[in-house]
Amino acid sequence: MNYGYFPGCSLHSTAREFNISTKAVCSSLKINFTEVEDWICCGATPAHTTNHDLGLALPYSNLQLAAQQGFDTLVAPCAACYNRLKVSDFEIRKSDEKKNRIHEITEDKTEADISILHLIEFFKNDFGIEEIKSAVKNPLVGLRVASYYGCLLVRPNEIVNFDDEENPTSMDEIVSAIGADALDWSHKTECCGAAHAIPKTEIVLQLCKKLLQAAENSSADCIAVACPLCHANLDMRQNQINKTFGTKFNTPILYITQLMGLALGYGANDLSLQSHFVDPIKLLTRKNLIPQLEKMNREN
Amino acid sequence: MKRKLETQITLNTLIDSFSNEIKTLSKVNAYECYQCGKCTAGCSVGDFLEETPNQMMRLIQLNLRDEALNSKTPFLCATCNTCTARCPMDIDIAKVMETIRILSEKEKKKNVKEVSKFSKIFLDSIKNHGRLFELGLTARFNIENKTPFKDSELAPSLIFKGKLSLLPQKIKNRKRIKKIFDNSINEKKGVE
Amino acid sequence: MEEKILTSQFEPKIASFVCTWCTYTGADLAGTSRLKYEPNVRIIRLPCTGRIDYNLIIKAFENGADGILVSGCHPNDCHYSSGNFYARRRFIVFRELLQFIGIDVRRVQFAWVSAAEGAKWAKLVNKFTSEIKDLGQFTNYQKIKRDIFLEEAVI
Amino acid sequence: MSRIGVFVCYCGENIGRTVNCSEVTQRAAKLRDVVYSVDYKYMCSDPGQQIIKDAIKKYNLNGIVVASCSPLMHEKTFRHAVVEAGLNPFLCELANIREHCSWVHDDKRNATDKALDLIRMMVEKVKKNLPLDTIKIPVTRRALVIGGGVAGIQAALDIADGGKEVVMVEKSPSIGGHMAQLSETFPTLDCSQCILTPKMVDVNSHKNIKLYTYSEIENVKGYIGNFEITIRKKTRYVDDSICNGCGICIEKCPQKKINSEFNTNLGTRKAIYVPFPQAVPNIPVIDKENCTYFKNGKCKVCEKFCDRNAIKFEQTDEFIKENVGAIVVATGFDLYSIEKERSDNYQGYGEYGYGKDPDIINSLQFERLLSASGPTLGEVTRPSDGKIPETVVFIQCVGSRDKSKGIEFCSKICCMYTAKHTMLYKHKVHNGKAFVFYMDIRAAGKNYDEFVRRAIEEDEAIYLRGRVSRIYREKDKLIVKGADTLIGKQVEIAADLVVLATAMLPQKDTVPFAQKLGIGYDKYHFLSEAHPKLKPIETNTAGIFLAGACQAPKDIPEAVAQASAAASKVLGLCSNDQLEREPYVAYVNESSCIGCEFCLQSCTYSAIENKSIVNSKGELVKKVAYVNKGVCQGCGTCVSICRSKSIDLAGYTDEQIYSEINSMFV
Ligand SMILES: Cc1cc2nc3c(=O)[nH]c(=O)nc-3n(C[C@H](O)[C@H](O)[C@H](O)COP(=O)(O)OP(=O)(O)OC[C@H]3O[C@@H](n4cnc5c(N)ncnc54)[C@H](O)[C@@H]3O)c2cc1C
Ligand SMILES: Cc1cc2nc3c(=O)[nH]c(=O)nc-3n(C[C@H](O)[C@H](O)[C@H](O)COP(=O)(O)OP(=O)(O)OC[C@H]3O[C@@H](n4cnc5c(N)ncnc54)[C@H](O)[C@@H]3O)c2cc1C
Ligand code: SF4
Ligand code: SF4
Ligand code: SF4
Ligand code: SF4
Ligand code: SF4
Ligand code: SF4
Ligand code: SF4
Ligand code: SF4
Repeated sequence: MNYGYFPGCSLHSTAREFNISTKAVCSSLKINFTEVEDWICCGATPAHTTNHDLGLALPYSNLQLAAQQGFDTLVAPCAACYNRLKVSDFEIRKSDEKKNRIHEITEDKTEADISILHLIEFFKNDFGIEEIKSAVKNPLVGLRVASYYGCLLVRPNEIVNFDDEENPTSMDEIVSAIGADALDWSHKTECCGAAHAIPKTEIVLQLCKKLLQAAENSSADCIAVACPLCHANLDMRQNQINKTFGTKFNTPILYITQLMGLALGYGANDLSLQSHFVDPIKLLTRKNLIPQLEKMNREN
Repeated sequence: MKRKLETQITLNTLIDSFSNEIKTLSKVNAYECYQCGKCTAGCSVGDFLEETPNQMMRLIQLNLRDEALNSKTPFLCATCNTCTARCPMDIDIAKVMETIRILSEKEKKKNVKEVSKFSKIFLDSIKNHGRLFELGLTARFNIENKTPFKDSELAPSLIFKGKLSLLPQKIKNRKRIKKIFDNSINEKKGVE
Repeated sequence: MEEKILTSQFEPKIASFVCTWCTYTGADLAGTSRLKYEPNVRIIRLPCTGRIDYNLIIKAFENGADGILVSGCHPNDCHYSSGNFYARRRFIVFRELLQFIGIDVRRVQFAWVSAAEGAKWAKLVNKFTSEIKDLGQFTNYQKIKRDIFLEEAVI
Repeated sequence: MSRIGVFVCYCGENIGRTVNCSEVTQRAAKLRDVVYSVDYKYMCSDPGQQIIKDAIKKYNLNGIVVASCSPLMHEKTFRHAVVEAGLNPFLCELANIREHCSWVHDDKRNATDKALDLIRMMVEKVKKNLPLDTIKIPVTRRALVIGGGVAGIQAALDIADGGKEVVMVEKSPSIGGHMAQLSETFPTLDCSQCILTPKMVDVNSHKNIKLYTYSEIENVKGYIGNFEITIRKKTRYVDDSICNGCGICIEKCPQKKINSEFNTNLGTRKAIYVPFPQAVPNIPVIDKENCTYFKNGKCKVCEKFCDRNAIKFEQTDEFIKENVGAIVVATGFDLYSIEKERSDNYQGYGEYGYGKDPDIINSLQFERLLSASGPTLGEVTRPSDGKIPETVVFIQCVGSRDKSKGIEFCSKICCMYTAKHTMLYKHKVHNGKAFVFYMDIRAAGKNYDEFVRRAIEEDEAIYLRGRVSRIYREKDKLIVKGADTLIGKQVEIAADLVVLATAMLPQKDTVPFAQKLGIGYDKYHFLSEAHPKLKPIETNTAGIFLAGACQAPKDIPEAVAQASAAASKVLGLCSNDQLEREPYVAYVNESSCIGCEFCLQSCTYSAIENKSIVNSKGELVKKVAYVNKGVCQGCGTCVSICRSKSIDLAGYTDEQIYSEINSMFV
């Protein structure tokens, strides 16, 4: 299989560490992804809420690019990109009329018959949980992780359906595979407010407060995410949340790939752990989970 | 309830135009909704709404087009799809929200200007660069929204952490994105 | 003068196959209610529209019918629970066959008339009679018969 | 040689006003094979009938056409008259010149011509009529009742009291069904077991009832009046002819941590058990799956202590044959389960946790918590920690009225039992608060709405109009996220216990069961009645009747009413030695039948079977279709299906109908 990699805008900026840790994990697990060249933004929420066609054409154009570059599968680590790519693919496969219209818009007649995977889906279905387990060098014993899926990985189930929409478990399986405790908590799929972060910050603050509260109730040490938007809302705004609601949350938010990276033997710098607003390093040090040797065994 | 209570509406023109319009645009037959309220019950932004999702469905059933297009709800909707996922009648409410929002935007109805502005600036940004330029987006939004210092405490550390680049990333084939925008938005048919 | 033209007008011959439980009873009701309708229809009573084998219809055409009206119980009301569905399904196939052999499908009509719908029956007969009047006499059956060996036209 | 008589009726003025009857009579006389034609003012009057009778004898008629009113009105009358004159009744036909002619036309000429056409058609038809005999079917005057819930019990008792023998087959170890599990019952709140137990005992002791529990229907053969049933008596490992129900075996059995089905898994039972103390019959059964002896060959404690030697580890399934004339199906319902992995096609409720949280229970579990004989002896406590719940949230329509879960119907009883639950809960937990999420309240029975009002007004249940989107645990509480659409707000309740009014579904194994009996079922697999309004008790298969919740969601009053109705149908059937049926049934021409079986598939009543034709040496010559006259209803669908024209319908043969068509237009 020829995997194309679609990082999306955030992974080149606010979610750099997601990109870095994904690459680290892939290199350790000998996974070969090639970034699609000259990809464009998937349009996120603003596109489809402004114009149906635009919301379909932007992601589809990327699928066409990927097809032209010879990929048969596209892996997206960002849940938002993944969701938009899937929706676009779904709608266009469903109707030839739609397909013609989108072909008109992109002025490109390339048939994009490409399967789209989220990174977690890739790990679970293509790579294998057992394989991850056997590659672990530094099991994250004693780390209590609340896996947070949010909306875009699991809904609408008709379109994105690699996991259960009400009680997804694939990220938890990875968390268990790397030796940490996967917590069954209540807010796995609640919404963080997503794109409202900038225009309607108050909404995001409130929704994230509830999420953090729920994680705290389940006595989670940290929250694992697979979406830059979720990460930004929970990590960057945690301080604002504390100020607004008088709470005292101090819950590190980690990309699932960062946790995997730790388990595979990478150090804090390799995974850019220092770039979070809520510092995870203290927690990880306290639990003795950061590999002593930077770049230990990295090449095997 | 914050909103002024209008105790009476006149349903003298009960033509199905609006419900039909929604049906064509979003493939949703509003009359399948039996007003159970499950969408409202699970709505992520429920605390912030005036009209609840089931009330939006009701407005369509009663063909109250103006009321629906002037509602803030579709703009506050976080497109989380919770309502759609759980609707016992399999109605795609999120899609309905999106459709109303597009109609409202097109007809310049009352709406939530921050959300609307944000979308515009966001799209402008990707139209210009092909990819999102987050610093530019935030700065322009704050200026246009007249909240210049919003989130300003976050910016320095973002830049420091290397998470916010000072210059936009640009793609090579900028024509491609421009075409997509022009062809989809300038199309006379509009929404669909 | 006018009268004369009217009476000398073409009077279609219409054969009607109906089930005993719904339409026959409905036609009885039209009578008990003294509703008036065109006298062109001759009814054949059957237990159920499911009994209608389309050779019967061909046979009626062969005997000079200009139009044929088939009517039974409404869906789900069939006395035998699903005979009318069978009839309906067969009728769809039959229409195609009619078309194939060159009979105008408008000459065969399928309807639902319940035991309570006397008025519907009267209206149906009138409407169908006038439609067949418009279509005119069915003269080319013999020609069609010559063209196609119909004996085996079984459905 | 046909000798037809035509009798034209004026019906006073009714026909005579529009149809020129004397002209018709004269013209009819000229029709081929008509040897006598006469008119009269009122044909159905005694003198009118006498004219027919006399003419039959005088002119030696062998076919009669009465041109009069609709056959639906007087066919019986004239056929009766014909019989009195010694002719077969089916050689008489009516030409409907009143309802279909004189009453609907004004123009005399047209009406008169049409009347003659109608007569001509009937003359031609009657020539092809054959003398037919009404069909007589012997009746085995006993009945089978399948299912021992309240519906089956009622039907069995009514039939038995009517003096006919009943065989009752119940698949579980005891009769009683779901009603035995209930606490108190709406709308009167009387104790379920108090009103049911005496009836259960009656069933067991009634001289006309033969009870097979822990038994299932293996096979059904035959047709109305003559069914042959094979019953599989499942292995109990306890000889019911010896056991006296002392219970010492149960007391001594060391295997005691098995979930009790009767207590909806809220309590436990032993490996040898009776489902509940009042079980009928009070004979234990060994649960092979959980018995130590069956698992590892050691134990037999029960056997040791049974001083009557009733324990029989070597027992096997027994097959028993019974002959009955009628069957009442009363197999009841199942509750929708919100589990994720379901055996049927329905989806579970992920948003309510897929049944993982012990404090989210279903309505039947709550009944057991309320029941004085239940696992908590009637104390309402939470399954998780035994705490008395102070806030209970009830959610209605769980599974019901939910297209996305594949169940669009209303389960009909849950509105009522939920109101009951709030009341009983309040009566037990005085400081408790009950909240109910509902969409509509359907309480349309006698005294039902008053009952619901009482729950709201007197027992202070708070009814919230809306559905619940999600339930999740937060420490000690269950957070219920719902909406009240009346105020247009989200509502969040921190509950101690959540009770789901889950949908009423048919029994899981209904499809193979229905196929065994040859009766219909709907898309949800509820068993189908023959007609929703006029034959709500009958199935499409003659002689098989329905009672209770196997047909559709029903409460006890309805289940009992239908059961009594079914019993009266059975008693009606069994009051004759023989059944008489009109002879309009299909028959097969075995020489031309090619055995294609198209007709078999087309018959809704499964009246057609295969028949093997063998030669004198006993070798199979061919297979042909065979119509079971007892079962055929005479619709004629098979006739129009048969490609080799080998099946025909008496009374409506091809020949008869072609004769009508051929003579329709002159
Ligand atoms: C929670 C709850 C509360 C209720 N409260 C009330 C109330 O307060 N008042 C009221 O009027 N109604 C109430 N009902 C409804 C009541 O339980 C039913 O109306 C009644 O039990 C229906 O009786 P039945 O005999 O039709 O079916 P069931 O009680 O289901 O009995 C069917 C019997 O048939 C047996 N069976 C099934 N299949 C076979 C087979 N293939 N072969 C042999 N035997 C078979 C079963 O084992 C069972 O014994 C309540 C129902 C529920 C779920
Ligand atoms: C507007 C309306 C619409 C309806 N639509 C439907 C529908 O769509 N589907 C449906 O299933 N049901 C429908 N129903 C209900 C249906 O009409 C009743 O269920 C049904 O008619 C009840 O039948 P019955 O024989 O019990 O009573 P009735 O029909 O009332 O018959 C009682 C008979 O007893 C006679 N009688 C009364 N007192 C005496 C006496 N002292 N001595 C002698 N004779 C007496 C009366 O004259 C009458 O003929 C409808 C009802 C209404 C009002
Ligand atoms: S959940 Fe569906 S049916 Fe219920 S109110 Fe919302 S849209 Fe209507
Ligand atoms: S999609 Fe919008 S309306 Fe639906 S639940 Fe989410 S926020 Fe509410
Ligand atoms: S037989 Fe019929 S038509 Fe003749 S008098 Fe009697 S009711 Fe009237
Ligand atoms: S043999 Fe089985 S049933 Fe008997 S006492 Fe032992 S475990 Fe119980
Ligand atoms: S009876 Fe009431 S609770 Fe039950 S499905 Fe119908 S409306 Fe819902
Ligand atoms: S009284 Fe009639 S209309 Fe009113 S709720 Fe009851 S059944 Fe419905
Ligand atoms: S006439 Fe109807 S009921 Fe009788 S065998 Fe044929 S199809 Fe079956
Ligand atoms: S359809 Fe005709 S030929 Fe075929 S089995 Fe039936 S009777 Fe025989």
